Amino acid sequence: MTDKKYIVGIFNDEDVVMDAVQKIRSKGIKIHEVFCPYPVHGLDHALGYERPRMGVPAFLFGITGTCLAFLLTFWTLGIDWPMNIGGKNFFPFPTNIPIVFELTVLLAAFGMSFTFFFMEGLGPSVKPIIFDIRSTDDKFAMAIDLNKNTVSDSEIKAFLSEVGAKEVNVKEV
Amino acid sequence: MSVVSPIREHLVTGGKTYHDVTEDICRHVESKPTKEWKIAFAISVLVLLYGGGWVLWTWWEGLGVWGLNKTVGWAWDITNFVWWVGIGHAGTLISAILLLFRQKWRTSINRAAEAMTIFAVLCAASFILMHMGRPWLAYWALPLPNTFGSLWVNFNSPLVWDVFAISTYFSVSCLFWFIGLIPDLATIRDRATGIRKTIYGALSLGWTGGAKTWARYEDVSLILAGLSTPLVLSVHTIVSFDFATSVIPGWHTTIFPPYFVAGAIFSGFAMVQNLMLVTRVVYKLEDYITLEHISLMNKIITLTGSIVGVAYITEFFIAAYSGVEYEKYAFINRATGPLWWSYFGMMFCNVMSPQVFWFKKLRENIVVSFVIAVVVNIGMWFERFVIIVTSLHRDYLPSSWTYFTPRMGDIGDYLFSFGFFFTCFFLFSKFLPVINMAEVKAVLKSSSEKKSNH
Amino acid sequence: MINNISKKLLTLVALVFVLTLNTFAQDGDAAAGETLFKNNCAQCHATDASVVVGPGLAGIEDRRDAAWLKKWINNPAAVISSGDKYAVELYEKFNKTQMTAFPAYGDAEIKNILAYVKTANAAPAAAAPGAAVAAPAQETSGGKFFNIVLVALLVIMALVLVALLAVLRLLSTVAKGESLEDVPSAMDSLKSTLKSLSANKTIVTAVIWMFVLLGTKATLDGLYKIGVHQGYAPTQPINFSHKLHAGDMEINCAYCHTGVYKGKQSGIPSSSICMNCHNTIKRESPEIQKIYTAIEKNQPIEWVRVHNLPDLAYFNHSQHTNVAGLDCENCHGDIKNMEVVQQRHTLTMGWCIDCHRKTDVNSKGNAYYDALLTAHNSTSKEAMKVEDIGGLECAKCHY
Amino acid sequence: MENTNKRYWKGIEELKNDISVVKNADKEFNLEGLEGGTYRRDFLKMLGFGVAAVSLAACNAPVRHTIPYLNKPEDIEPGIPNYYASTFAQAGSYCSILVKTREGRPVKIEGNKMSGVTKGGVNAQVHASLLSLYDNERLKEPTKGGKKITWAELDKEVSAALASSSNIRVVSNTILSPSTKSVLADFASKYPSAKHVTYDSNSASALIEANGTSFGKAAIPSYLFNKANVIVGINCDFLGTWLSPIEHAAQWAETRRLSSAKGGKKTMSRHYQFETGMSMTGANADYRGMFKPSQEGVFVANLYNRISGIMGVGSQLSVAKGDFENIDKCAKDLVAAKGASLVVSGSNDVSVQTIVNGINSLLGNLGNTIDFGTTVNYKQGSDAAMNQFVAELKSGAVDAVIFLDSNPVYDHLLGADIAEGLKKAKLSVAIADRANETASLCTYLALNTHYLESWGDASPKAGYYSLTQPVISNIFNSRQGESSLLAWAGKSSDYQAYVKNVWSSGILNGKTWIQALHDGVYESPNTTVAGASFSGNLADAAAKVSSVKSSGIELYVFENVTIGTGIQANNPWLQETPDPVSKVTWENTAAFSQKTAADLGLEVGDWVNLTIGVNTVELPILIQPGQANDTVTVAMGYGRTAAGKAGNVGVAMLPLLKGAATASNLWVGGAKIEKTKSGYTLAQTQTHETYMGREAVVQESVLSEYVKNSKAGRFEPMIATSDGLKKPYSITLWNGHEKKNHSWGMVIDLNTCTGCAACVVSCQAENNVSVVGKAEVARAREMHWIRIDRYYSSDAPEEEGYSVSGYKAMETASANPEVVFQPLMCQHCSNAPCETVCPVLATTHSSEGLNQMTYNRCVGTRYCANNCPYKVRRFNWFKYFENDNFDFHFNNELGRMVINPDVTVRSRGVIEKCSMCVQRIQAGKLTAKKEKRRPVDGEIETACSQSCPTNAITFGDMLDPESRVSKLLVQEEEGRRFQLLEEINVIPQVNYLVKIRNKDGVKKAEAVAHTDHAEHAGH
Repeated sequence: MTDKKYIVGIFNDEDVVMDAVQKIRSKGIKIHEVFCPYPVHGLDHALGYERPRMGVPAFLFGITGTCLAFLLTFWTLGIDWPMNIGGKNFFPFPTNIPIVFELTVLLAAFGMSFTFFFMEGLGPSVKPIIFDIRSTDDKFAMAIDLNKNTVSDSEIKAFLSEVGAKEVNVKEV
Repeated sequence: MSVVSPIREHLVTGGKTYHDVTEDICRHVESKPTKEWKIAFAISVLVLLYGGGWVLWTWWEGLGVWGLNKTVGWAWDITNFVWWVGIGHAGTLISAILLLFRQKWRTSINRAAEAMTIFAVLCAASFILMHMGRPWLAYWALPLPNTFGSLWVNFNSPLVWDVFAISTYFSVSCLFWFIGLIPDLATIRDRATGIRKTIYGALSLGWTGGAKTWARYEDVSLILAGLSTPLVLSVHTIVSFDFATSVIPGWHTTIFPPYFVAGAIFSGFAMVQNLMLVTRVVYKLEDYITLEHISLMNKIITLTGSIVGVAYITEFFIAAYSGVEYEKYAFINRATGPLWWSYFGMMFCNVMSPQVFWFKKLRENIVVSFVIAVVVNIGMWFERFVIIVTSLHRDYLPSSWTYFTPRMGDIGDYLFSFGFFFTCFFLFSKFLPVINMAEVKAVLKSSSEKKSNH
Repeated sequence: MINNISKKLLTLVALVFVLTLNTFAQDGDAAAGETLFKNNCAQCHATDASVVVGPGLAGIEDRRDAAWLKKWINNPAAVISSGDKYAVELYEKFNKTQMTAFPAYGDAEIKNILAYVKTANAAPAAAAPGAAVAAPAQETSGGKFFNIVLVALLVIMALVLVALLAVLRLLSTVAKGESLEDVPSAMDSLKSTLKSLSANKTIVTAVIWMFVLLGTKATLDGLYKIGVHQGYAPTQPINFSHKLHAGDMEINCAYCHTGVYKGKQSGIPSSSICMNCHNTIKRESPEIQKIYTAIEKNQPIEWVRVHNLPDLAYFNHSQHTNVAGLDCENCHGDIKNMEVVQQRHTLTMGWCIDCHRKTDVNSKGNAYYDALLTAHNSTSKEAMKVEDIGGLECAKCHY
Repeated sequence: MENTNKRYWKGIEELKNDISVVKNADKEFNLEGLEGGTYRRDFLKMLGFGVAAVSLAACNAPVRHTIPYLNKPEDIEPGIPNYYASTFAQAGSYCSILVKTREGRPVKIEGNKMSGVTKGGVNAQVHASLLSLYDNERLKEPTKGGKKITWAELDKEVSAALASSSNIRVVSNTILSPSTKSVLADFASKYPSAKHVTYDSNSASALIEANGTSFGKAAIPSYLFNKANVIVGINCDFLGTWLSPIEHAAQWAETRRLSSAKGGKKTMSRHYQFETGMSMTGANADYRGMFKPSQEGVFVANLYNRISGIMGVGSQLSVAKGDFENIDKCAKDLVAAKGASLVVSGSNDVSVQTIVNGINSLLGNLGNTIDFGTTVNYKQGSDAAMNQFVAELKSGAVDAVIFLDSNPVYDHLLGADIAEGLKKAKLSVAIADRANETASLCTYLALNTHYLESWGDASPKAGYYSLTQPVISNIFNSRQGESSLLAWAGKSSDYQAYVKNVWSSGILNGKTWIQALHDGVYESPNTTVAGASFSGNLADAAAKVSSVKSSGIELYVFENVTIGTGIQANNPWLQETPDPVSKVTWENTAAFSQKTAADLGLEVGDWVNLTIGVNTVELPILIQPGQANDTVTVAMGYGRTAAGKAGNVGVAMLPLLKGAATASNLWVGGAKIEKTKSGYTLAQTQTHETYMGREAVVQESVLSEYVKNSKAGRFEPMIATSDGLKKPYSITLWNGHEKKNHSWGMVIDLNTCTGCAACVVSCQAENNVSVVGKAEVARAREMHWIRIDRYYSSDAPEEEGYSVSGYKAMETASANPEVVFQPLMCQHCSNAPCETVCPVLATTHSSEGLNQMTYNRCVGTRYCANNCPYKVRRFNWFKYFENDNFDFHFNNELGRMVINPDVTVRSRGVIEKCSMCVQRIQAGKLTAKKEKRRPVDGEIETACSQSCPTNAITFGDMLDPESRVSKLLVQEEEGRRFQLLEEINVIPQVNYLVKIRNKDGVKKAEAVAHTDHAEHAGH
């Protein structure tokens, strides 16, 4: 829609990218994102991203699951319709542990995953902006948003080649 | 960052580049199916249809087409169920536990193993349905509000725990598998055109592989692995509760949870071994699934096989030590009663046969590995049969003691699950990448021969 | 609130009623008489002076003495043939229809009936206000009304929202300094508002979610109705009106449904029961002719069952009518006002269970429950409900 | 208040009314539901609201019609049962019964407690006779040469033919009915050449004859088992089939009942049984011996000699001294119990019976335990008369023959001769309910009614009378035999009036007919016990028994408890009821002892050719512990060819005996055995024979121990805990649930249970239990809710204990084992393992102690059945009704009339089990509530407890201190009371009482169990 202009540097190797990121950032150039075919450890740190804390939603959803499961078992057999089943108490606590455990895991796993999808804007109908199609194969693509940088585009291009980019392209979206 | 022990063989051989990996693996998804695939698929579908006929007949006529009787209320049905659930353990276990332990060699096999898990769990679930007298009412096992005054379910029943455990395990496994697939699906999407691009595009959820996404993705994977690990252990624990919480001598045993889990890992790895060896040959993935992988798998098989062996012996000891007459008889009857052959089959296949892997030569022999893996799976089937049938057929009151003889219905329904499993597996291997490309690429640099090439 | 007040009023009225009853029922048990009367006499006699089939019974004691009445009730044919003047006149007056004999009735029964006739003639004056007060409380169609109000409110709120948005937009354009001339017409502004609304992702999502939720609810409601035949009112082979018989004529249900206090089934009356009255009344009616045809052809009438319970549920009428003392209306609805019988309740298991949870056990004066009641009262302050004595257990109905 | 108690006939007016109702009976078949009655046979329609229902929901529910009576009879209220007193009298078997009817159809037979003979007991055959009423294979019309004929024509033709006959015979089994005899007399007065020939398939002719020669009284006396301290049965199944088993069982049980209360009865009779095969009576004996049938006479003579030897009275008979197990002990005990002992023999050999008479006379039993004051009529057949008839028939001397409800072609030894001779008779008429083996050879078949459709009476014993009244109008175009005979005799065929007349004139001594009809019985017994003096020729008898020669394997044919002589063979209930001893259903077997089988090279699952002379039959074998060596025992009553689909099973044995000198005594020597095939699975309901030394299962002791310690034989497990040994019931995780209202429970006395299976059939009838057929029983899928476990003792050597070889040894029963019968139904555990595991709450516990099974909630996982330690839960593997694969009574409209409308017919795929007759409990409670009172003990009875001839099963409310069950529990609390598998702490509502045998010492096997179990720990 709005004509945004990105400079995309293509790298071949994860170590080179890592170096380049550090150098570019030290220059004060803001990197939009680096796209990799596989997870490169430390890259997020190099890019200055916060530590991903997916454990938080997992815990929250998990706790919800625990409570739900406990309420479900307690309410149905303990309150709504208590029955004498094999001479046990109306609400025999130990026998409900498996249910509580399973529902905890279920909600934690799904809650966290869907939170992840939501945070990353992933979904079946999402049309992604692909800066370089090879970034899912064997290349590392570093995208720099020109609008967000004061440095001129030619300068960035040159600097990119300098830090090891095999190709430097311009992508308008 | 990652430390690889120097003596370890390379995880990927053949000097692959990142692009080679993509090519090797996507090729099978993108090209027309091979003749071998077609033949194998056709056979699976035939078996599925034949077995499906028996399943329909079972539903139409009633469970009398099986060989069960008043005393032996479960036999092949639950044996198959537990067997499939056990097999279904390997996938998530490989992915989750090995991920937690940072065992990088898992990368080549976890995708296929997870897929297998899902199909095996589906097969197991089909037996939950099939073994019911009135399967069309299976949804009554779920706590849904209803017009019966809202009559709930019995949360005391291990079968309800099963329902929760299996469905949770299935959904979480699917999720785990799917999340692992997303980057690879994006790879395929970026190579594809037309309708395939749309489909793989939708499936990949618009994945781009940004560093931030990767970071969160890794975190999600790790936590999922963390959640799946107790889950995977809980599933077979709960399945074992079906027996352990009962009063039947031979079932009523506290040793069951660990024993079942070990058995599940055992049979699961054996099944993964089987499928991996087949895939390796058919898809020519020798560079990804190396002898090192096979050897490692065999070691685990030997270990878990020995664990179940110890469990078998422990059971006898406990039975003798307990002084409970019924318990003692149940175990003597297992080994010497009318169903002694199943006990012998179990002992031979599960405890004896994996011991050949103490020899390196045999451990790294593909044919031997394959044969032993098959034998182990047969043995694990017998183990469940022994536990279920020999315990039931002679329990407390001798007046009710009977014998169990399978009928065609039992066999047909078992065949159905095989047909279903292999049909699903072949479809998977055709339409989805059988090896996790992103993960393999991630370990390529640090552990392949090419690491010093740039 | 209303309910409470009406309840209190009702108790008051009932008290007055009982008191008056007691004053009148000196020489006979009117309550016992009422049962006897409703089950056996009411089909032909009214308690007042009006004629049903036979003469009204108001003031009967003044007309005839007890000895004569006993003779007559026990064997009317004998009295007529004995040439008793009053009897013969009566016989002639009522088209030579002879009253059914009740040979088993002794003095006690007859006294009871007479006591009842007396009280019944005295009672209406006292009972009337009670009924008038009680009526409105029962007739609350509140549920429906609230729904309408709710929908109306929602519509109004939506309109207000749209108007507000339009105003906002107008204001914002003004704020931007554009001349008022450029302001689009109201219609256009509405259009653009709608457009912007449809473009707003949150609103679209909300709308979709709303539809999904409503759809789910509709589906679930639909699923709940499977096998439920509430409102089922089939056409019967004979156009029988319960309103006329049970309502207007006040015939006791048990007169026709003979089993209702005795056994599992209430029973559909055999043609012979119809003939007790229709021997003389409305013989010419085409509907009643159907009964005659059935008898002539020796072919029973095939009624359509309205209230169907599945075979797997065991329901016993006498447990509910006789032991629990429930009125027929509890389950069958306001049968006295139904021309065609309709299934008023869902008759689902949930409905049964609900009632068993709420209903107090009719333990008064029933020695069966004595020990249970004592045990219950020692641990609970609540009244003993059916569920407290195992009324929710499976094998109470399913075996 | 409406009286909802049991109703009996009140008057003749009501009776008439009733007949008009039941006239509609055949109409009922077409109607969906009379009076909207929920006939619960259509349960499958209501499979529940499943996925299928979702798709069906779119359509409208089917319209259900409700059809009222056109003219409702006064005393029939739909949904409320009526009870009528009647009598079962079939070929000399007798039982006074009450028939429960619903909406005009009989649905259950119960015992009539007013009868002084059967005292409310009913046996399996009587229970099952209800189903015979609804036998779809009964003929629908009278026939001539197999073609339909009207009654008018038949009467005309038969009367004409009779008039022109000069030698008429009426052949029947024993007739107990005075009225029928009167009819026969009337018939004979019209046709003076007519003679009545009576025979019995299992004849007691020799007994009558011997009594004639021994005592001058050619009749059968009453045997007073209850007065005997020592009972000796010699090939005499007096608890199962002999003369009057219901009566004998009750008397026998009286002597076996014990009380652990202080000062309670601690004596019991000692029962010896000497026999060839293992009979039900033998299985209940304290001491048992075996002999080959050829040695029967020698055995009796030896017993005589020993008794006379000990007593020093009488002369020794000249017979070779034989050595029989337990014979000396028996003689000693008999002598010690002089005057209070009883020796009975089922032999049909005059010499044997004469010697038995001699023994009883020697012991002074006549007038004490043998009562000639009240003679019995159960067997009146005369072998001589029958043989003469057959000879005459064969020679063509008989012009006309009428078979009155008898089938000699099948069930008489000379059946083949009769079949041949029938061709020579000018007129042959069968009064039968189907074209059976005899009737199909007769020209005319005058279709007989079932006894539940008939009038009649019976006099089982002198001074005891009872009435039979119809409880349903004739379902088919049939006419009862007596009416036919009367019609042919030119009299009014109104048999009801006839019976009334006979009773009014000759029987009812002042009592009203109505009262008799209401009670069902009229009794004016002779209360003085009369003896007789013995004057038999013992020397001659001894000579005769010594001369019996035999060789090789001897075949012995016996009458079993379920099928009997085969009259009711086409009765699926009876066919599926397991034989009390062998537990075989649906066929007869060749029983061999283990040793003989081994000698012949036979194994379980084999079939053999059994050859006598030129006749050969092929039979599956049964290895029967307690069988005499070198003998083979086979049941009669099977191998019918014209009984119907269910009845034509097994092999007919009587033809094999034909021609043998000993045939009348049902045995023959020189049998050749040849194995034909193997690998066959017998349709047995129990395949494991021993109880593997499991003390928690079978608890028994001997009287001498019991007298010392009333807890003798009790196995009291203790659980080792950190606080020391504890009783299992004292250890629990849970608080438990209090029973406030009722606590339904049972006490089952193993001492008086004879294993007769009356409860099994009663339960089947009450609870609509499906019949599954031979193939399914062989697959161990029978559906019975109550079973009677039968265990044999084993000779496992003590020193092997619980080792592998010890267990193997325990699996083999002794050659002459002790037997235990243990009725087992759902134990209604308070801590029920089945309830915990059901995922859908289909089985839960009631506040009255019942384990409730809700069929319509069940999804059929069978987990409960697996987890039931007693294995009492039954799964519906198939749909057992309206299914051509299970072509029994549930597969036809008529057969389904037997369904109890208060009990659901279970669909396929659900579990079912004993409900403790919850429908009866609910009905009983409702009656009490309506009458504003608590239920009275005895008012509510389960089907099994109600039918038990020996009252071994007591049912009641354990919270009611006045109930019999509570009193029994109090009495036996510190005595014989035990619960099965106490150590698993399921706390059943069903209690058992330890079996006490009147034996001198403890058996070895038990001793093993005791020592090894001293330190028993639970899990």
